[in-house]
Amino acid sequence: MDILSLFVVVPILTIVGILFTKGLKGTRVVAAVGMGVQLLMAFNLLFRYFAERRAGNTAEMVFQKAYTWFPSFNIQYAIGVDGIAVAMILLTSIVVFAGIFSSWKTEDLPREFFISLILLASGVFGFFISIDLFTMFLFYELAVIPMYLLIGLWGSGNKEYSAMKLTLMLMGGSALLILGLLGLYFNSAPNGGELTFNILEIAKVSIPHNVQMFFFPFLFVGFGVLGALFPFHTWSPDGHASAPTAVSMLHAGVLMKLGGYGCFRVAMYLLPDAAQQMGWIFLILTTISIVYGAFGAIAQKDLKYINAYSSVSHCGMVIFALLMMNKTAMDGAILQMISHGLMTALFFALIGMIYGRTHTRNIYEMGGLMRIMPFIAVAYVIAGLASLGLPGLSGFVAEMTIFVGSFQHQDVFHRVCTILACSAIVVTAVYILRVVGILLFGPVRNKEFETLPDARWYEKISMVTLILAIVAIGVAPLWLSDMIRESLTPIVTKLTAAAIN
Amino acid sequence: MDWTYTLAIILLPLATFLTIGLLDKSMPNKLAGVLGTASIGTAFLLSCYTAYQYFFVHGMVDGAYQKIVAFNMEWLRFTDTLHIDLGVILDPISVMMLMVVTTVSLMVHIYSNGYMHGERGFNKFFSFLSLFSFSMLGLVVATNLFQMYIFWELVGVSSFLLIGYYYEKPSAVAASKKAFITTRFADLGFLIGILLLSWYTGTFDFTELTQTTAIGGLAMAMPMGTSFLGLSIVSWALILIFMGGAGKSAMFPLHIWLPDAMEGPTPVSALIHAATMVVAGVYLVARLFPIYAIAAPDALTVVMWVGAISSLFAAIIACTQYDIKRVLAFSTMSQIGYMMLALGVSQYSEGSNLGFTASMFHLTTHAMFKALLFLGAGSIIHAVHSNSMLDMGGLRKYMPITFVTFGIAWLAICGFPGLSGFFSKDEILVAAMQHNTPVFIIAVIVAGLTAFYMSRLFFSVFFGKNTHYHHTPHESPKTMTIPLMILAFFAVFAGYIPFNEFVTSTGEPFHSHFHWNVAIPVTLIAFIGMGIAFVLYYKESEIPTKVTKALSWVYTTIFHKFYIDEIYLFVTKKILFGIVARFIAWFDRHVIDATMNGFAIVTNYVSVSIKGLQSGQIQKYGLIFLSGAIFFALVFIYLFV
Amino acid sequence: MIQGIELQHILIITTLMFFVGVYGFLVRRNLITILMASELILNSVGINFVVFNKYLYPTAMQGYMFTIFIIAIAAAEAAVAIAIIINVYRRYKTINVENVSEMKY
Amino acid sequence: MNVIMFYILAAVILVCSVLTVTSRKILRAATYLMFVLIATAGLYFLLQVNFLAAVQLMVYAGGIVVLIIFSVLLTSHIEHQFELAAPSKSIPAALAAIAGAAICIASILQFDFTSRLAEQTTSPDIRQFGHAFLNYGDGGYVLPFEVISILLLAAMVAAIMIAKKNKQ
Repeated sequence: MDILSLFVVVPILTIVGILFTKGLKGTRVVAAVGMGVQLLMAFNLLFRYFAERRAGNTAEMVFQKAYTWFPSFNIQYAIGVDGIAVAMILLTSIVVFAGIFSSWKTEDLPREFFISLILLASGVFGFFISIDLFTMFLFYELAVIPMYLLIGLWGSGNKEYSAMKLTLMLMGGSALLILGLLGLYFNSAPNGGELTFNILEIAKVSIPHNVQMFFFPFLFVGFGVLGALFPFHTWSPDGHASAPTAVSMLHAGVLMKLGGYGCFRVAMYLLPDAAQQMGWIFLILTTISIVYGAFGAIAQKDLKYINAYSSVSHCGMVIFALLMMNKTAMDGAILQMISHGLMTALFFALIGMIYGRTHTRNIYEMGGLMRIMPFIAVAYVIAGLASLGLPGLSGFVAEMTIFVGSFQHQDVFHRVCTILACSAIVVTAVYILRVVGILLFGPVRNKEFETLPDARWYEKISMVTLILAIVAIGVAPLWLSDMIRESLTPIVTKLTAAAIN
Repeated sequence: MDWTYTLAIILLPLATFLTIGLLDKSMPNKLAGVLGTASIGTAFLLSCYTAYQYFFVHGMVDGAYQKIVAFNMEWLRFTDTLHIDLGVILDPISVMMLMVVTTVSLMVHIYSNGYMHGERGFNKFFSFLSLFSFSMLGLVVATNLFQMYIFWELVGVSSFLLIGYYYEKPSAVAASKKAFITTRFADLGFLIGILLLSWYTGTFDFTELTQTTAIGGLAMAMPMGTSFLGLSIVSWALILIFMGGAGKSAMFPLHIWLPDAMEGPTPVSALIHAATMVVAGVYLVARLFPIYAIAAPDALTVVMWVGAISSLFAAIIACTQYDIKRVLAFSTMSQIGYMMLALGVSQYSEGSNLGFTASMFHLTTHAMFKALLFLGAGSIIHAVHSNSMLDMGGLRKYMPITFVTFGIAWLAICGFPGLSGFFSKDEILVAAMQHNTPVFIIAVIVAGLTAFYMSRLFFSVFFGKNTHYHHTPHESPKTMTIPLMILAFFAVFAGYIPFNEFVTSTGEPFHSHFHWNVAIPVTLIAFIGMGIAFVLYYKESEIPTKVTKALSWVYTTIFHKFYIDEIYLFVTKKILFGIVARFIAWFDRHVIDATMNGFAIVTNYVSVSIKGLQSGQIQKYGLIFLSGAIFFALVFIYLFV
Repeated sequence: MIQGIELQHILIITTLMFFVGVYGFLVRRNLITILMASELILNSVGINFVVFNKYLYPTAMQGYMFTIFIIAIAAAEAAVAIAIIINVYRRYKTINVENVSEMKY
Repeated sequence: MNVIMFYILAAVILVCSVLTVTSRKILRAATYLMFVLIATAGLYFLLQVNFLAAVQLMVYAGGIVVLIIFSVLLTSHIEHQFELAAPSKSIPAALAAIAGAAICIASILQFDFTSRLAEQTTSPDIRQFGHAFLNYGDGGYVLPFEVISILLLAAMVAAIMIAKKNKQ
């Protein structure tokens, strides 16, 4: 078995293992072990990747494998990773691992819950290892569909509505996406020859200009919906608010990244001319996203809504930076994906813990949690500081790379957008500090909360895993940044060539 | 010569922060205090050693003190030329700042052992203090703009954490929030400034940026082209960078956070909001001084006027405040304005760079006497359990050591001849006089006002009415009085350090002599200010009340700090967060989300309305089928045949 | 061939019979009467087959055979239909089509 | 004679058809249906297709109608009178039926059959039917025959299965 397919196989084996367990206790142990193995494998992959690169392998993707599974349309199970995919796999395995521990106490239908959760995770892993568009899409759908069940069954509040809304909007995105993918497929051999879904093969040909212009919006918006691109972001607040903790973590932490990843790996890489020409439209939308999400977060009362809007702002930053189409900005975009994935997962984990204790998410009903549950409160402050871009935590690295990169764009329009986007860091500080001030500091508002317990050991595992990752990236970003930067070369080269045309 | 040991100065507090912070409750309070103090003490000794090595052993090369990069490490790469390094730079101003920061920090650490005794978050306090020391030292030794920005943010956050130390007090939480957000807003300017400057010059590195050529120009090509509102790009970049500095240094109009920041424990106010962090803005301008002076004189003019206005503005407000710490806070703002002003009137060229040296000189002496004032105030508050000057009076009898040390600091800040403040203030005034008359006049007025409000504070606290106290105030413990005495020593003698020998903008020493023609009149003005205060406040009298009554609306306006806070609050709370944010939240739910829901509703509606056709009744199907068949039969038979 | 009767006449008769059946099919509410109406339709078609065969291609057999098959299928259909009707009746106590609408939507 | 016979049969077919679909008593409707089917058999006799006529009489008139009457007796009250069809239902249906009939008849009248009429006529006897049924060569129907047989069998089984009372 090759090293990459294991990332799909291990979750499936875990699911099979879970099928043989009974009750919550066995189930969660199997899930934790499975995802622990997954995490170790991700680190192993990272080292193997470095070793491979150090050995002088300069291929765009390493560990490539391809098996045709549907010959008549030349659909392959083609896998391979570059530095970006490795980074995303690492992110995913960390978030999933933490997610398992934050749902340690899922009382109803634990088996089904963990199965759906891990199924979702395997979809995400599969997405990141695929280099065949169709297989990629398949895994993408595999990741989206369990979400409906997870929110609809284990959610809270207006869960049916939210689950339906989320699924329908994402499916709408998928519909655009499949159109775009087929468009790519049927134009993958403009000079004759066999049609292909393989990204690397398609990247070699130059797709006719009018075709690019036609299909780019489909692909970009299709992935953008998942990446919470304004104005297709409204599934995010409702969906997050209703989703159970681990699902929010996984969804905001990883699934939303699929959107950004797809945007550059598929839409921009394969259709560079169109990306150069139509980029400005989306740049305006993302600039709006950034500022709008940040302001939207200020006026919210519900913790999850605050975080959902903040995700809109941060994910807007990802696509914003991608559209700057230079290496530094795109490097920043991917760092931002990882950084946001970690910190938003931490946020949702913490919100879940707080909600599990106080049974409210309204910040005005709580207060002074710092004294009652110091561990959780400190973790919340750390997450908040990461979110507002404090140096030494991952957010700073990502945001600064984005800003410096975006500023490399000489054009006045891009610069103005950059400055507007920069201003979001102030607004971010406002809403983070507002929550921290109301929720954690101040006197204890509700006397019943005085006796609430602090974090349990499994919650601590979940928090510490994420905090360690955030700090690790924040303190020593160079290896990650360089790994991503180097892998961006083919994409940026294509985009630059398109700009000259 | 190997300078890598300087790294330890910065890393020691970091290690302390991590140790105390992670162990937190499992560490005895005493140990935490000792550990924190010991580590900063070691850093202090190392700084002394570094200063000695730098100034006396290494000495001058080519007649000037050179910049030494003691350590540099690539931390994050943006492009081929732009990368963030973390390193240690040694030059006169950074060595000077190392000394200032470690000295004050050490004093504050010792003092806090007594002041914070028995607080619940004692360990937390010490870990935050170490975090702050680490960040501030990192800022001081930054080799490049971005490293400075990094530590700039870190000092901001440590300031936030320390102001909000009493996190259960809503006013402290609000103050910490305000401080952070205001400085964050200023940092936005700083960041954009960095982006602009680095884009045109292609580097963040201070050494490269401020490298000068033999003929007195900059080695680096600066974007001098006019860009916007008649100022060159580099001017704009530097004005934006200065905006960051103004935010941290509480310059008008970004000063609003500083008075509120006094909610923090008093040692914090002494360390962060008097001696070190707030002068970061001055230090930043000093760091980039060659660019300001050579490439962007417009920006330097901005610095000068902002400094002058701030110093006057704050001095006026300070005259009306009753909270002892707030008076000191406004005084800090006023004195930092002085330093900015001094930088603003300086030039890079030889002979006219007195302002730069004066500014750095004043920075040092001010750090000493202002830290002393704050620590003294802390001692008083510790004894009286109140911040308000109205609750104090006649304290000289109860707290002799505090009285004496506070008195020394008072005389120093008023510019009493022979004490440190006298010398540094004099240099600033001379520099201002040589350069710009209106600014000089403002500076003189501020000197008089300073003498007045400080004397007002001093007299009404230690003399004045004999207040009746619930608990008889008593002198503070040794841990608190010893730092006071040490700082008093510095406050007296720091003025005798020959700054012009060591710290100059070019690195080359110059000769300066004392200007009696400025010193004498200004000292007289200061005496007048002290005299008025003596008359009004030495004994309890009715005159102050009468004066305030006579100037009622002027007084109220000043007392409310010219309503600047209210204007800010209106713009941010009411307009931005109230109207704009709410509107966006509403818009999102009711327009955008409603549109998305609208699609769903329309789909639903369509499906409901065509559902009737699918009635499940075979006869209806039959009828429709038949009608369809007839229709097509008609069409095919009579239209196409 | 019936002497003296034109093909058209027979066809008109069967057409009328067919549409009377259709009318019954559309209007009747009782399942059994609907079944009867469909028998009318089938029958009219059967006649048509025979008549065409007889008048136009007398040597061929297809029309007759078709009619025989129609009759056979009609028989099968009637058997199954009546079985269903009886079942429906058991369940709903009525065989009125408008009342049996559980399969709707 | 034939002509008179034909018009009598045609009149019976039309009148009884109409009565079948309009009669308000179900047993009467079934009876009218039987008359239609018998008249159809008569028509086949007139056309000299005797075998077919016999089949029609046996299967249709004899079998199906009896089946229908049985089910009527099982499910309905004989005395029960149907209410008249609602005009909202009957008028569109009648219009559609009339329109359909009009189109068909118009087409029939327009079409030129005379030139296609066969010169001589023969009437198939039962022997020919037998050959045709069991012949697998050209013009043989053994396959449809078997299919129909199986269909009938299946229908019988299905009818029994469906009509059987569920064990409850």
